[in-house]
Amino acid sequence: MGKFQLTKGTSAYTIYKWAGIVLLLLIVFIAAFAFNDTGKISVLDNDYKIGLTRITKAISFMVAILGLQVVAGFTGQLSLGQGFFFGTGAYMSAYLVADHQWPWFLTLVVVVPACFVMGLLFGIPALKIKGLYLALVTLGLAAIFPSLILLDVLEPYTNGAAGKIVDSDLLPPEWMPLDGISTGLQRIPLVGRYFGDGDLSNKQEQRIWTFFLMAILAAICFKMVSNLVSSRPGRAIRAVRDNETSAAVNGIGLSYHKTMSFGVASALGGVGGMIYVAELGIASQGDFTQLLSILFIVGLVVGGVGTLSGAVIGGLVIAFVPEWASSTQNLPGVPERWLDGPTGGFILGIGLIVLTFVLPGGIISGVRKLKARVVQVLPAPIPLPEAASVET
Amino acid sequence: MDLFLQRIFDGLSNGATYALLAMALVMIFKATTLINFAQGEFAMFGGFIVLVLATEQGIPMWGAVVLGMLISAVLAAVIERTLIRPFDPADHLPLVIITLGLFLAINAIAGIVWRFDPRAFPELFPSGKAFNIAGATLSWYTIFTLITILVVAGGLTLLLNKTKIGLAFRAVSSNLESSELAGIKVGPTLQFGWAIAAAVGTLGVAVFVASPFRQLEPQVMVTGLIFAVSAAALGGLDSLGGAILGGLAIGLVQSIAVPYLGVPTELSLLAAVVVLLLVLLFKPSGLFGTPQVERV
Amino acid sequence: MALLEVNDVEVRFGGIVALSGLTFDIDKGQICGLIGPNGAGKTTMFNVISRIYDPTAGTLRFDGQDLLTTPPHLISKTGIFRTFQNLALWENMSVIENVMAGAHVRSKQNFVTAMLNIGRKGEERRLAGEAFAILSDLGLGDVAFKQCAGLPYGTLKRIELARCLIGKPKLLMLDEPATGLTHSEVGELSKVIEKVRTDYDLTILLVEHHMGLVMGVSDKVVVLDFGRKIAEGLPNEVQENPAVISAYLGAPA
Amino acid sequence: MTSRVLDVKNLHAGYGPIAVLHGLDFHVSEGEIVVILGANGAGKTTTLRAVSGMIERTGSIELRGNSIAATKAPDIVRAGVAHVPQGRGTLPELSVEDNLRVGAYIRNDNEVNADIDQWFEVYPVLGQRRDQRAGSLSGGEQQMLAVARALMSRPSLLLLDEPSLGLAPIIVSELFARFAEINRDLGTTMLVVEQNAQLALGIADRGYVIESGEMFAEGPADQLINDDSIRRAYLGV
Repeated sequence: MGKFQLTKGTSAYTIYKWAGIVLLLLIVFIAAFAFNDTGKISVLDNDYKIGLTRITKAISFMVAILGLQVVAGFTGQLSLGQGFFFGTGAYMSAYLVADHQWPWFLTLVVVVPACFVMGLLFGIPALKIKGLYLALVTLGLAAIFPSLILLDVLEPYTNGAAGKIVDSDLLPPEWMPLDGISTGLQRIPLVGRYFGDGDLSNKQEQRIWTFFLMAILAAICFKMVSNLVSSRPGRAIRAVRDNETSAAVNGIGLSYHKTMSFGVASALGGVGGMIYVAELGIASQGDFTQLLSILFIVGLVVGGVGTLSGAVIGGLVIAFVPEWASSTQNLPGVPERWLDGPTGGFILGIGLIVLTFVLPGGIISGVRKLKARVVQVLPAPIPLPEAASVET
Repeated sequence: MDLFLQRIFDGLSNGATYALLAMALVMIFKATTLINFAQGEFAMFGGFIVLVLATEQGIPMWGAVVLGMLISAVLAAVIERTLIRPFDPADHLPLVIITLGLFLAINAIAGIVWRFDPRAFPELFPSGKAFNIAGATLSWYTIFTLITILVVAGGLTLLLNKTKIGLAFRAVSSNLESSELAGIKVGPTLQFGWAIAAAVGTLGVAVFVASPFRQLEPQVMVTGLIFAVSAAALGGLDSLGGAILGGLAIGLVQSIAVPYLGVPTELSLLAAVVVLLLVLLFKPSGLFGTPQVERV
Repeated sequence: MALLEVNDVEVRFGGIVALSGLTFDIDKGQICGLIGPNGAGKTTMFNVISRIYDPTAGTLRFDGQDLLTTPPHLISKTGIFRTFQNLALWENMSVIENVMAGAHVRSKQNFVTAMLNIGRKGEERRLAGEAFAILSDLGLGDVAFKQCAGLPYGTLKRIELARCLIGKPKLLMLDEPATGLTHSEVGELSKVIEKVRTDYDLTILLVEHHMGLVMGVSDKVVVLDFGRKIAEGLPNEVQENPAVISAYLGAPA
Repeated sequence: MTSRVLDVKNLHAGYGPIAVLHGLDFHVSEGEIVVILGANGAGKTTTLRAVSGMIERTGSIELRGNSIAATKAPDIVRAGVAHVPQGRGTLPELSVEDNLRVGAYIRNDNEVNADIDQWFEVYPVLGQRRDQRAGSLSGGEQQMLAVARALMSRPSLLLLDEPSLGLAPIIVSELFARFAEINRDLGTTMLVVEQNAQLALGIADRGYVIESGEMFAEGPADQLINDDSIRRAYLGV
């Protein structure tokens, strides 16, 4: 039982909710200015970087994992092919921006429908292929993506093995006083020094601006999926996940809902890819192997299957854990030679196994248990229509 | 024509590896209807054990292979006991997650221990060409890989049909509940399947990298798994004979599709994925598998 | 007037005849019990009406409409809802969400409007209100916001009933609702069945092996054995029917 | 008084949240055929599954005085209880002969082949089909195979779950005659669960009638057969 009980719909709850939102915004805002240069934490002579570029990369993963939540978490279709759509989105955006000078966000007009349609198409086999088999096929799909990019016919668009470089940047508009805000933050006593020193360079301004825009884009995606989940189609896909037969008997079209959720998931994968390439400035086929798809599944499971906040945690985990693992060069008692291998994969693999045993609901389920000790949110009472007879 | 024949020979020798790995997958699928996503990594790891035994411990090559197969079997048995058995076999999701975790972890461990530089593998078979047939070269390597899969298939058949544990394994594969009611302990029986699968997979990788044109490195089976899965699905996931034919067929499709259907080399994997997709869509039980009956 | 007319229905699985020449009908407002020994074909008949199985011969008419031309996922649109023998709730959803999803065919939101939040909130409020009213009516108001997983079996059975009721069924099919219930729960169940028949203006087809329940609530009983109808009539007529007795008790060897 | 092979007291069992048995007491004595009768869903199958360790259960289950209430299924077989499950439970992909070998899995003696030959004499039709897949046999043949397989473990107690289910009446009466024979010739104690009361009581020594997971009536077979309690349990009269 929580120490504090809040009932939805009451003013106390509204305050609680808005406090949460403001806190989140504050974190995003502070992170932008604190980590615009490479922020780092040092532990035992190891430097762990938390630069803004990495956070933006994490955002791109969050959106891709959000897509996986829709198809795997909520609809129960085990897809190991999300990397395919992530890569597709990345390359499409890169091509449109680099070769046709489109603004980054305009590319979504192409990426979203294209990935959506491709997702629908890949959802069609999923109507017949189930469970493990679907996982196999989608893994195969993810595996062929890098070789597709190398195809001669696509070479003019993808630039083959060299990677598609995009040098278009997201620059803040003139009226945006990023510099002023930064200077203001630096003047705050005691904590000011954590916000760097002096004016922001162009590179820094651009990093902050990209981060803000992508965070907003991701927030929109999360809000849309959240709307979906608590609505008629969202309940329908979850019903399909939990029991197909009774879903069908209650008039829920299985084919329609499965393919649509594949479409939505793939479109989100494409959006993630666009964020990724906009931050990185290059799309290269080696980034979009089946390993990426497996990482997305890792993020999904580690964060928490079937939860939106799980996607946030999952994105952070797969963006930072491998990086930090390879930044760990000194650990007492561990030979140095061991630490300069692929320790990230090792930690993710072992972490995945350990979580499956101890916290099958992912990190988020642990967080929720802790939170439930403090705050308990009660549902808003629903008024009964006057005609209904209440039986005791 | 000569080139065509040559491609068939090459396809067969590739296919032999897929066949061995597919047999490994089938051993586990038969009993549990689970696909071990880490099967390729198990095999790669076994390959490194063989390499270490042969090059660093100076054990004769075939001795190293047999010892390596034994060690991987024991490792797999331990993994089955500790990581797989605690979960309900009917609930696939946690098990898939565990095998994906194993995939990442084993791959990383191999990378940490042995690094990613490709290593030459000692010769397993006599080198050079055996015959020239109509202008195509049939190498000893190809001949011996094919002999190997026949020997393995024969060995597995004997093991399953002539031993008590083999009988128990077939019983559990056929009807788990009735097997328990006959006094068979399901856990150790499935463990036997995992051990055999790992041993066969190790042999598969050893044979694969024993080719003079290949080397051993941690990524060697990352796409190999997909070829093997396609092979196993084509043969019918619960048929060992089907796995062999499926493996050879995938090898042939790969080596013939590339030059003759104008599929670029990079896309040979696509051929395997397309086969997998078509099989699952139109004949989910594969060519030789048992059809699954679904009841409401 | 007959609401459901089953005419000469036959179902085969491979070589096995699960149902043959089955004919019966249910009048509007009736509670019809469908009974028979194990393997008699009761659940098969259920699955035929809910269009999970296709009959190999025969016709089905519901409310004047040919059911066999209706695709399975539109069956609930015609007004037929069912419960399942072993419960088929959506375990990872809350109780009220289960019931709200039961109103799928009566609600309107689609992927686009839901994601863009166009008219979503209004529909949510309306469905939640309706669902809560039905749950309260069945005495389930307290558990409305709980997850299904972990609730007592008898409660889950009533939630499944609530999920049917929100769809405004004309025909409600109950598949062995008494399974797993204790004696006192079975007693309550018969009251609930009669109550919803009246309150929600229902016709009910009841497959059940708990004879006390069937004989207590049914207006008429149809008896199957080996896929054939062996008797039809009032509960007490059926109980005395020699064919029924020998189907159940067997003939001496 | 003959010794009790199986003694069950206050047996509770079910599936997950569903409680099916609410405290059953019954026993089977050496050499007896005992039937448990009841309508669909009364809990007959659950009773057998609880005895043979296929499901979680509580209460006291003693096999020749030793408690097996916490023993797992494979070990209960080793203790001498063979269970022929409902729907026969043969191993469809295995040959008829291999099915029998699986039945003898727990044995380490060298009389297995002799026993197999003996069953092929008892059921010549199985002998003719020794190399065919069990799944290709007819329903009646599969039931014979399932019984023979169970007896291959040389059990002291045989549990039979609705052996008549789905079989034509003529095959059923033949099958039951064979059970009586096996009981007489091999001395195998049997606990049979049946819906077909007339048939089962015809070969049984004693019977129990259960309803909704509770004991409804019990007594010697010839007494129960004329008793109205079965009809009440089955048809709710």
